[in-house]
Parts: sequence; C-alpha cells; structure tokens
Amino acid sequence: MALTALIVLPLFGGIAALLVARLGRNAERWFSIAVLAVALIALIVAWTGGPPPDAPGAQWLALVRYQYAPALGLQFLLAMDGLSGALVAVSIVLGIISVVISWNIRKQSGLFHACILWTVAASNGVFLAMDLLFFAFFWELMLVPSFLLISIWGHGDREAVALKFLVFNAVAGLGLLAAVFYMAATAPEITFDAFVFAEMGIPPLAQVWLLLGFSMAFLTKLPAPPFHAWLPDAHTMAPTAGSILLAGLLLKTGAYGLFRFPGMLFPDGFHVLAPYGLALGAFGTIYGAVLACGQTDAKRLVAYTSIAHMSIVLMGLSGGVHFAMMGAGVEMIAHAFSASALFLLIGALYDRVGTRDLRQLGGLQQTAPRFAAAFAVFFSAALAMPGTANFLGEALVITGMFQVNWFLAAIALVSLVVSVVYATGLLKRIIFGVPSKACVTQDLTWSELAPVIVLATGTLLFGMLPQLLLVVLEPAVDAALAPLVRP
Amino acid sequence: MSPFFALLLVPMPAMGAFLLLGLGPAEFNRRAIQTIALAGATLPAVVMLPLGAYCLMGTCDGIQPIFDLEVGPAVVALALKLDPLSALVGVTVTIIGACVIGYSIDYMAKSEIADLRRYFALMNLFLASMLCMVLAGDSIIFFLGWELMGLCSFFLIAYHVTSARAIAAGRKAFVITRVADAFLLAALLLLFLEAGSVRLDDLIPAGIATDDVRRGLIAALLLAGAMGKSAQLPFHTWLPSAMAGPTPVSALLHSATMVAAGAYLLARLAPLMETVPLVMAVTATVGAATALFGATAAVFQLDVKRLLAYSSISQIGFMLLAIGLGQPEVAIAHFVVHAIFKSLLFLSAGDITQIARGTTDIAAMRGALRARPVAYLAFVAGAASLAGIPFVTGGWFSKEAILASAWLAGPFGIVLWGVALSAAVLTGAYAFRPVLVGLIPVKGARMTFGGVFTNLPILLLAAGTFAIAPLVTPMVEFLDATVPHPPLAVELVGAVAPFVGLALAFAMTFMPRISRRVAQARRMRSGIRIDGVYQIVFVQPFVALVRWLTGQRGSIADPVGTLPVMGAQWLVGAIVRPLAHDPLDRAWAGFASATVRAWGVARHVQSGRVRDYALAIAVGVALLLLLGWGTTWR
Amino acid sequence: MTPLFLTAALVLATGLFAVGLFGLMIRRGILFQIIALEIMLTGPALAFVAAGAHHGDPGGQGMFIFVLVLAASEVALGLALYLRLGRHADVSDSDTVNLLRR
Amino acid sequence: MTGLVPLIALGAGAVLAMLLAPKAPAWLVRGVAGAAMALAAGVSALRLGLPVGDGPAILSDDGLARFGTLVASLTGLAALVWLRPAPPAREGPALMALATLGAALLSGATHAAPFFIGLELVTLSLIAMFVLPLTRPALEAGYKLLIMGGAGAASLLMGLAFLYAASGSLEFQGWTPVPGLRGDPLMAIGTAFLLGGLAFKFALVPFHMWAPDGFEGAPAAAAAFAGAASKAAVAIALVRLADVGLPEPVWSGALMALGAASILLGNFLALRQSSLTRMLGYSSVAHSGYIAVIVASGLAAPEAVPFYILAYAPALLAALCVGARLGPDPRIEDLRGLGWRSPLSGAALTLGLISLAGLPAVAGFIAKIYLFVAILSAGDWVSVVAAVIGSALGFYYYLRFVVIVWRRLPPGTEDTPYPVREAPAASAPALPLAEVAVLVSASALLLAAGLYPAPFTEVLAALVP
Repeated sequence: MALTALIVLPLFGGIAALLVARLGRNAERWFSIAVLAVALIALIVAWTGGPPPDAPGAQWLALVRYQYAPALGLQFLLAMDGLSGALVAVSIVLGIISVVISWNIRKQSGLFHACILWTVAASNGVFLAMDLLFFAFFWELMLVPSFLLISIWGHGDREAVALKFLVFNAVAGLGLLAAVFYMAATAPEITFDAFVFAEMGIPPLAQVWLLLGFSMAFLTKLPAPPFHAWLPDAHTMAPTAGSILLAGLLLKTGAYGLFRFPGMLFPDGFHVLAPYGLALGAFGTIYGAVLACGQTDAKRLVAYTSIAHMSIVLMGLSGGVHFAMMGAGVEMIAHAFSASALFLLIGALYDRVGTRDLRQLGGLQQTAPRFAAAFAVFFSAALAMPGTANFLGEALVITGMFQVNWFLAAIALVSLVVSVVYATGLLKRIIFGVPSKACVTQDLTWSELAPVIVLATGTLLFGMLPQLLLVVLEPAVDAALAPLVRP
Repeated sequence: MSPFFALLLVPMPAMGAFLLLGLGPAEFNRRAIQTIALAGATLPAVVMLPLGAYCLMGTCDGIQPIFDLEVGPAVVALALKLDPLSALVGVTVTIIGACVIGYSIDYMAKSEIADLRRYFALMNLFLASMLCMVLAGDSIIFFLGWELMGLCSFFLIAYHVTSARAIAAGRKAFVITRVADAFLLAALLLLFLEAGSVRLDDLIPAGIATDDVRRGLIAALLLAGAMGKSAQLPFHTWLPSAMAGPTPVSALLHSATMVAAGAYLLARLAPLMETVPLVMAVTATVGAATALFGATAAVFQLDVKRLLAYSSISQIGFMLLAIGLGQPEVAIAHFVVHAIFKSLLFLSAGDITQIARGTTDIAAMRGALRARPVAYLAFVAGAASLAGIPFVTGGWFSKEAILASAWLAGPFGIVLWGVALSAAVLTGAYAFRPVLVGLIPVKGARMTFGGVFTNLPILLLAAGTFAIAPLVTPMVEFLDATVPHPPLAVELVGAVAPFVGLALAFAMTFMPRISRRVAQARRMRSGIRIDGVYQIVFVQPFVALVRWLTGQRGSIADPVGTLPVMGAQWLVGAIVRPLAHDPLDRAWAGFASATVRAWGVARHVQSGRVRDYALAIAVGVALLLLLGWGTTWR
Repeated sequence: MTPLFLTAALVLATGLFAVGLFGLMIRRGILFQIIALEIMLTGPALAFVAAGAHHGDPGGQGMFIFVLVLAASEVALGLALYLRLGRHADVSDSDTVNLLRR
Repeated sequence: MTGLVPLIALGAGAVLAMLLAPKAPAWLVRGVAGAAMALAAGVSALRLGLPVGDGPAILSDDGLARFGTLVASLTGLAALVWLRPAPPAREGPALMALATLGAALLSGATHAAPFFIGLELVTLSLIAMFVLPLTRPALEAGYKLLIMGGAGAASLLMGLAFLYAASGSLEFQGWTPVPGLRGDPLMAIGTAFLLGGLAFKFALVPFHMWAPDGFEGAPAAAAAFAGAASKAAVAIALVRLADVGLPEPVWSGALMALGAASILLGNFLALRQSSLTRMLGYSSVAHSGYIAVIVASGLAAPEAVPFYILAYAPALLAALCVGARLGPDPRIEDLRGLGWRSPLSGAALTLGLISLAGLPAVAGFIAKIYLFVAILSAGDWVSVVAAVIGSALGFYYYLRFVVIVWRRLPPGTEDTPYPVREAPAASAPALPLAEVAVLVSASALLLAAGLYPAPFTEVLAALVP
C-alpha cells in the first residue's frame, strides 16, 4: 500500500497545492514539503515492509498488484528493489530541495508547486511501475509538468525551448509505446505485466527491434549524443527548480530504464545491441566533455557535463559486467547530487547577478567565500575527485570497461582528463579573477546553504563510506545481470 | 589496540585543520587561524616520530585496517600500513611540513583573513593527503592521497586568484598531473582486477604473477604515472610555471614532497617494477636524461625560483635513475636528503627575495649576505648540499651512492654514470650562481633579520642538511639494502664534480662576456621551449576543436546534437511543403462536402411512404432467400 | 403426407406470402393494405398446418391458431388506425401519410 | 417454478392496470403498472446469479432470460416515469406492462411459440403506445409500425414454419442439424425467413424504415422501450439462436451483411439530423448493426452482447429522457447551452451520447473494445471496416450534439425558462423527481461500467451457459 502512496500522494498533493496556494503566506510551500516528507516516510515503510510473498525475484523489497480490468489485461503493478528505492528517495529529496530553493517564486506559485509535486509523482511512477502500460503512461506524464515549469517560469525564449523539449521526448516516447503495444498484442493473452514478458521468452529478432524501440525513448531521455539537443536549451531556459528536477530526476529515468528492462526482457537483444551502446557511450563522454569546455553559459556547461557523465553511465550499463553495472548505479545517484548542486548554485548566482554568462562573472572568492567553498566542493565532484561518489562510480565503470574492452577504458580515462579542463574553466571564470561589475554582494543564505549541505554530505558520504549505497544496489545489479550471463 | 592505531592519528590533525578552516562556518581571527594551522601541521610530526622510533627498534611491518566492503566478487579492504619505507618518508614529510607551515605564518602575515584561512586550509589538506598517500596500505587510499595532492596543488598555485598567470599555471599543472593520474588509475585498476583485492601486499604478488604482456603494461603505466607527477622529461613543463604560487607552496609541494611522490610510488612498487627489465631501463634513461636536461636548463635561469624548480626536476631525475638501476632504497635516501635541502633553499631564497624587492630573480639577491645573513648562510648550506660538497653535506653521500650504483650497473650503467656526472657538474654550477651573486656587495644595505618563525625552520633545516650526512648509509641499511661502493677513482671524480661546477658558476657570474651570453640564451632558459611545443601540439588543436564544436568559428553549434533536429525539420518541411496549398486538405474538405451532398440524396430513401417501406422489406426478404437458397443448392 | 405433397404445400404457402407482400406494395388504400397483410399471414398458417401434418405433430395446429390470433389483432388495430387516420389524412391513399420522412 | 414469478407479476399488473384505466386516477394506474414491473425487476435481479432453474420446456430460466427480464422491466419502469399522461389515452402504463411481459417472454423463449408470442406482444403493444397521443405524427408512426410489423411477423412465421417442416420440432434445440446430414435447403430458406423477421424487429437495414419515423413521431417512452428493451430481448434471442447452429453460411453471413449495412447506413443517415429523437432512431439502427456483427462473429467472448446492451440501454434512456424534458420534438437548437441551464440533464445527455459514440471513461468504450476484439479475432474484415467507418461517423454526429449542449448561451438569454420554445401543457413533466432519479442512475451505471468494468464483466460472463 505504501508504494501506491509514493505516487498517489504527490499526485493529489499537487492538485491540493493548487488550492492551498489561495491561503497565502507560503502555505503551499510548507504543504508541498509536508507532502514530500510524508512520501519519504511512506518510502521507508515500504522499504522496511519485508519482502513481498508473491514477488518473482529475490531482490524485490515491496510489490503492489491490483487487477482492475483482468479481461483486458489491465492492472496496476508496482515493484521496488534497491535501485528504484534509492532513486525514489533521491527524487523526493530533490523535490524538497527544489521547493526550498525557489522560496521567492511568486508568479502562480500554486501551479509551480503542483508541477514540482507532479514531476516527483511521475518519476516515482516510472521508477516503480512494472506494468509496461503504466510505465509508458508515467513516462509521457513526466514531460508535462517539466514543460510547464520551463514554459511558465523559465527565462529567455522559453516557449520555443519548452516545446522543443516536449516534442523531442514525446516523439521518442512513441518508440516505447509502439514496443509496449506490440509486446502486449503478441502475448498469448493481452497483458502488460513485465514479469510475464520476462518469462515469456520473446523471439530474439523481435527482441532486437523491441529493445531498439525502448532504447529510443531511454537514450533521448539519458541523453545520449545524437538525441541530446534538447538538454542544453532546456537547462538554460529552465528555472532553478526546473533544472534540479530535470537533472536529478528526468535524466535518471532514462538510465533506470536502460538498467531495468534490457536485462530483464531482452537478453538476446541486449547482447546484439550492447556494443553499439558502448560505442555511443564512449563517444558521448568525449563529445560532452569537449563541448563543455567551450561553453560561455554556466548552465549550458553543466548541462554538457551531465551528458558526459550520463554517457559514462550508458557505457556502464551496456558493459553487462558486474563492476560496470554497479558503477553505473552509483554514478546515477552521484550525478543526481552533484549536477543538482551545481545548478542550484548557478541558479542562486543568477538570482543575485542576473546573468549566467561566464564572461561577465568572476571574483566570487573575494566577495562571497562561502559561495566559493560550495562551488569548490561540487567542482571536485564534477571532475570525479576520489572521495566523492562520482569517482567511485566512474572508477567502477572503468574497472568494468577493463574487463570488457581496454580501448573503451582508455576513452573513459581521457574523458576523466578532459573533465579537469572544463571543471577548472568553470571555476576560473566564476570564482577566480578580479570581481567584475556583476559582482555578488550577498553570500549564501540559509535557505540556499541547507540544500547545498545536504547534497554535499550525500556526495562525500557515498564517496567515503560507499557501503550504504553498494549494499542497496547489490541485489538489483545481480538480478539485472542474471539473464544476461551467456548460457 | 595495536600500536599501529596511531597510524590513523597521523593524517587526522591536518584533515581536522582543513575542515575547521576550509569548510567550517565559524569566524576566526588571524591569531586563531595561525594557531589552528600550526597545530594541524606539527601534530602529525609529534605522532609520527614515536612511530618512527618504534619502527627503528623492532620489526615495523603492521597494517591498520579502516573498513572493508564487498563490491561484487572483490573485497575492498582499506588500511594504513607502516613499514620502513613509509616510516622514513612519513617522518621526513611531517617534519618538512611543520617547518614550511611554520615559516609561512610569517611569510603570509600580510595577506588578509579570508585568503590566509584558505591558504592554511589547503596547506593542511595537502599535508593530510600526502600523509594518506605515504602511509596508504591499499591502492584506494593511495590514489585518494595522490589525487587530493593534485587538487591542492591546483588551488595553491592559483592562490593569487586575481593574477591570470597563476590561474593558467594552476590549470596547466592540474591537467598534466591529471593525465599522469589517469595512467596511474589504469594501472591500479588493472592490478585490482588481477588481485581481486586492493591491499598493496596482495597487488604486488598478483602483479608479478600475471602474464608478461599485462605486467609490462602495468609497469609502463605506473612509470608514466610517476613521471607525470614528478615532472619528468615529457611531463615537466608544469613545474617551472607552477612557481607562480607563493614560495612556501613551492617549498613544500613543488620541491620536497608532492613532486617526489612519483619516486615514492616506484619505490613502493619496486618489487613489481624489477620484474620488467625493459621498464627499468627506460626509467633509468629517463631519469638520467631528465637530470641532465634539468641541470642544463637551471644553469641559464635568471629567476631563482625557476632555477630551483629545474633543479628539483633534475634531482628527481637522479632518484628515478637510482630506481631504474634497481636501487630504490638509495633513491629514497636521496629523496629524504633532497627534501631537506631543497625546502631549505626555497625558504631561504623566499626570505631573501621577499625582503629585497619581491621579484624572485637572482639579481635581486645581490648583497644578500649583508642584507639577510641568516637566510643567506642557510641558502649557502642548502646549495652546498645540492651541489654535493663531499663528506660535509648529505647531498654528496646520496648522490655519490646514485653515481656508484650507476657505475656498477654494467656497461650501459657507465654511460648513465657519465650523463649523471655531467649533470652533477652542472648542478654545482647552477647551485652556486645565486650564492655568488649574493656575495656582490650592495651599498647601504641594512642588515635585517626575519621573525622567529622565519628563522627557526631555516636553521632547523640547515642543521638537518649537515646532520643527515652521516645518516645516509644507515638510512639505506634501515631500508635493508647496502650502499654500493665503486672503485676509489670513480668516487674521487664524483667528489671533484661540484668544485668544477663552482668554477663554472664563478665564471658565469663574474666574467661579463660569459654572463651576457648566459643572459641571452633565452631558448635554453625556457627549457628549449618544450612548453611552446606542447602549446602548439596539444593545446591549440584542442581549443580549435572546442571552438569549432561550439560554433564560435561560424560552424553550427553542437553539430551532432543539431543534425537530427535539422534532419527532422527538413523532413517535416519536405512533407509539408508540397502540401502547402494543401491539396490534401482540400481533398478532405471536398470529401466532407461530398458526404453532406450524398447524405442529402440518401435521406430521401426514407420517403415516408409505407409502400416504399414494403418494397424495402420485399427486397430484403428476397435477398435473404437468394442467400439461403444459393448456399444450399448443390 | 408424402414429402412431395409437403413441398407443394410449402410452395403454395410461399406463393400466398408473396401475393400478400405484392399486394402491400401495389394497393394505395389502407384497407387494402390491411387485407394484403391478412393474405400474407395465411401463408405461414398453411405452412404450419402442412408441416404439422407431414410430421404428424399437433404442434403445427397450435401454431396455426396463434397465427390466426395475430391476424385478428392486426386487423383490429388496423381498422382502429384506419378510422383515426381518416380524420387527418386521405385514407384512400396511403402515400399522403408521409409526414415523417427524411 | 420461481422462474415464472416475473411473468406472472407482469401479466397481472397489465390486466389490473387495464381494468383500472377508465375509472381510477392516473397515478394509481401508473402505480400498479410500476409496482408490477418493479417486482419483476427485483425478482429477476435477485435470481440473476442463481444456477439455471428447471423452467417448463418451452421457457428456459437461465441467466440470459433473467437478464432480459431485468433490462425489460427496468426500461419499462424508466419509460413509465416520463410517459406523459395524454388526457384521452389512459392505458399507457398497462400497455407498458404488456410490452415488458412480451420482452420478458421473448428473452426466455427456447420454443417457437413463446418466441413468436413474445415478439408479437411487444410489437402490438408498441403500436398501441406509438398511437397514444393521437396526434397525426403518432398515428402515422403507429400505422407504419403496424404494416411493417405485419410483414415482419409473416416473414418470421414463414421461417419458423419452414424450420418446423425441415426438422419436425418447434424447439430451438431441435433445429441443430445432425452432423453429417447434408444441409437441408428447407432449413436454409427457413433461416432466411427467420432472419427477415428478426431483422425487422431488430431494425436492421433494409427492414429498419420504421425505426426513425417511430422515434420521431412516437412519444419518448414508447421510443425508449422500442430502442432499449425490445432490442435487448431480440439480441438475447439472437444469442440463443446463435448456438443452435442454424446452417452456417446463411446465418452468420446474412447477419454480418445486414449488420455491416446497418452500421454504415445507420450512421451515415444520422449524420446531419437536426432532430435529437430521429438521430437516436438512426443511431439505434447502427447499434443493432454492431450487435448483429458481434453475434455474427461467433461470440468468442460470451459476455460481449449482454455488456453491449448494458452500455447501450442506459445511454439511450438518458438521451430520450432529456429529449422528453425538452418537449415533444427536441431539435438541436433547443439543446444550445442546456448544460449551463440545467447541469444534470446536460451532463446525463453528454454521458449518454459519449457512451453511444464509444469514447473512453464510459461503458460505451469498453463495449467498443469488446466489439473490435470480437470482430478482429473472428477476422471478418468487412465488419471491421464498417465498424471503423461507422465509429468515425458516429464521433461526428454524437459530438455535434454534445458540443451544442456545452456551448455558451448568447448573452442575455441565460435566464429564459427552458425549453426555449414554449411546450404544450402535455409535455410538463409528471414526476420531476423520478426523472432526476432515472438520469442519475443511468449516468452512474455508464460511468461505473466504464471506469471499473471488472465486476460487470464477471457477472455477465456467468450468465451465458
């Protein structure tokens, strides 16, 4: 029951937030935080609720099945294992952070908080749904609140960018929908249950095409290079909260999809398409890193770093080796923390200075040392300094790559080096240098520092003491790898 | 609780100081910052000395595990380790760290609170990371220390945030060391895959046990990693430009400890390296070549800090030569001696030039004898040890041991010995140039003495250079190895080399013709412009690629990203354009109106007259009958 | 009741049915249409009787009586409508009763 | 024997109502008829789930029969509510009870006699109801139904006679061909005639002519009964006949042809109708076509036809009830802004039309899914094409009315008492409260079956043996 609360609570919470907004005095902000807090409690209850009896695998922590139209094979099926639990926890925490960080948004603040809650609800839906119809439904639903967030509260020509974001992802989502409906149609009797498909044994050739359909949607959301054009624009135009949700949640759904479904549903398809995944990932890391070096807009730079990091996740996922998958899982969560933190800081900078153009920034060290210290911490996370969770993730992926193919490991290391160039570039233009005319007068306030501290502890904690994360991911990785190991 | 628990306490104070100063929210005044910094710097030494003593007495080969976690099949067990090598190097690093940070309290007295706090936080973080690396029992903590040092060096080189040159130097240093780190990470991960565990004492045997190709690759990667960090020949360009940082930073990081970490790495993994003779030979040749190159470049320098930088490059070259010849213990001995006299040289030079006019070129040291006698005399002691004045200075013993091991290493060794000898001669030359310049009297220079915090470390280190002399051979024995002794003649030649260098230095400073040619040798001064070559070969193409990809050169921005979008737009356009006047739409409109017209006609079927309805029924029944009869007719 | 005789009876019944249907289409008068309706109903009546006789089963006779009942009630309703419609439209021509069309 | 209780109740109610009609006040007559129907509905509803009773040979007491009786009595009860008490004819309720009895008989029949009697009872009482208001259109509608009814009955009887002649038995089961026996031409011709008669009653093209005129001319209650209850009963009869195994090429081929033709013509002719009831008439022809096609496709899912009835009947009732409240001949102009003036009837009409169109979230959508699943799995592409075109056309003319209902009223006319055109006194609603109840229950049933179909499908699947 707690699992459904994870989705239903924020969903209806969002609607309620619309109404609560009329009470004024920040009512809807505290209300949203309360809703997300209760959702977090629901997550803990679900997590510690003991393994469900009828779960098909050993790694499922909780499972809810609710047939509402058996004749037509429609059912509401949610299942949570280590990875999805962790990602849901991250999404709720980032939800709370985005509410806290946008305390001064006044325009239609009811709808704003509703969008935040809906995004969290939809991404929780994606992370938990094991019924492919609902998975596809939540996958498309996720786009709507983000579209609203960008188009209403964004900056610059936000409508065009929001539309590009929506069209890009919706069209890609069609691949997923087509595959899901084809599988449902060819199943002996109409069903959308992923567990049934897992045992059903789809013919190998069909598996390849279906995996292509699935990965079309996942790679666009990841984003992998040829399909990434929407990310930089979306990030630059999105409000701070929008960027945090985009980086922290939406990108992770793509990676989660590639983690869960290829292994489970299309093992043969995976063996055919894995090399292309690796190649795409390798190209993506280098391409993303090189492009990040040349950016003049801070958010665009961090957006391209996200592409580089998520391409490393893609390499890890298509490696099909224990270390690589584990590394990908860790990198997903580490990137959620570090990218959101960087966006948060850049957003705070933008609120103060009014520009994100790196050429006009600088001199933060002199005027706001605490701001600079925060930037330094996440600068080191961005270039995967040991001691941060990012390093653990990337080191594991590289170890996995050494088992798979040395040339890819070399490319990953090259991207590690290039990451220094863009990270130091970012730092140089923002922190070092003479305080420019667009200089920051006021240092970080507590409403901004608290989330930074939370994210910093997250990054450093999982970097220094990674058992918490590794123990959680272990069963999920084993289960994902089980069908892949060659007979 | 095993005595090795103290190992954990060694890096702790420095890390604590960093957390307090760097990330701590509390406000400190200047006095508080200095005390915290000093505590953070000296406490590790206080803890390390008894450990070293314990190690001296009995066997000191202990492991202090921190925690272990399972990552799939492998078990990652982090630990700190105490053995003669780490004890010796640990003691040296802690002592030198304490001296330098003590010295920088006075040196940085003028900078304002926020910068001071950042400086001391980073210095303490550096000390903690260096100690982590030295005492590391497993590859993860080793690499953690190794990388954190790179990060601290970036921030410390770019300490003067407003000067673009310092920032550029910091970035260059960080990028090049990061390239080296990439090699090292690759090697460590390969070893991890072989051993299934991260403990050093599992990695080395596992490394040795693998097949030759893989072992060779790992050894080569390790060498490349060491060369990058220790600024050896191909990767050396970042060290001279790193002198843009404050002098204490150069003293601690870029001469004594961090730069020599590469040598320590190779010494730590010596058993593995020795099994690959080709890599050993390469190490030796690179070491010798770098020694010679460093020395020649140092001779032509005009700036004392760049001189000392090139000197560090050449001295570490010597260490690598020793390691390459299979004598890591000798290299470590040289590491200890070099750490002492090089930091002494930097500190004293820094004190002298700070007083003179702030610029650090050698000319500014004129008349230093009378202006800063204490600093100058300490500088002389350091220079003597650097040049290797026989029997008196520690430098001679360790350098002599290296030359001896080169001589005894067979025919190829002799060639290396020759190169090393000429490097030693040149070392003597560049070592004494600033000393001689300092002797030139300057009218009206008032004798001044630095504060207690300046002089105490300098005097301590000066005493150290002389005290260490007799200890070199015991140190090598402590690392359980023997100092090689070449035939007497060879030893004599080695002893003469520094004096030849002194003569050369004398000629260069006082003979106007030669000093003018030295001043003009710009090409040599900039290290035969290897830096410029790198700029053209690596940096400019990368920048061009970046500009092209981001569309600053008029090309489309982010081509791979926009290609599918432009393709889609073209496709949509191609489909929609021919329909611009929309025959399809008109077709639909036509169809709609046709349906309505047809409906108008069809509705008259319903004529309302009963007889027509009856006709309809008749037709219906007739058709049904036809169907019924037709299908059963045989 | 030989099968030949049965088929003859059924053919006759179908003939009656056809005549009734044809009459319904040809005659305009409402009365005549009701009469045609009755003729149509005699067709099945005959068929039932013949089938009953052929199978020697009294069911046919029963169904015949039901057909009669239906015919009677149809006539009753028809005549009542004939009178009512007489007030509104020219009853002799059923085509005028076409207010509900299109 | 309890199977016969509903029939007895209805019969007694009808006779009593007939006796009381001239003397007793109108509400008493309506009360008696209503009570009879309510009792019948209650009994059959309670016994819906019970195992098959041992009724007499000619009448089966299985789930389908009870479901037919239930639908017939509920429709009768609902129609009774808005049966305008035309002053001269007071026999309305009695006729309604008679028609319900006929429909109940028809849905239970397994023998030619009750089958024929039930069918004719419904037709005759409908003719009488059509004529009730004694206005010229009503008389004309009644006359047309009489003539068409006669021809249909004749054709039906011919069919029964031929089948009887061929098989020697009047039982449905008797007509199942003995496997191996060559297809007897008599059987085929008999089936053809039988289908003719049924097609008339089911209003399939080309026998459909009476339906549109009937819906337009007759009072709304009669039209409701003709559209919902009689169609339900005939559909159940078709389902029973389907598993009798009449000669195959004739039965399913003819049904499919008739069904497809009705879908196409029914929807096409309803395209631009301006009168709500006439449009509903054509739409009832189309929906009969859908049901015929489902039966023709071999009834893979047994609960398809009952579920379709469950989705179609309340929708039609809701639409006709709202039409009745708008006066004798509701035009599309009268509907403008109905949703804002009286939200309940607006919403009920919208839900009914959306369910007829087959849009999601209402029972019609699930019925459409059953339709497409049935014809796709049977693979008869003619009906698939017809169904697709029919649905497309259907979207147009149903939504045309829905849009009008929710269109904003031109300013200044919001407060005009509705209906916009002044209505003769006869159309004043007799039981306003009951009408509200009918609308609410119909809409609720549509929404419930649409959003959560599982319980309905389970119950209906259990019905068919």
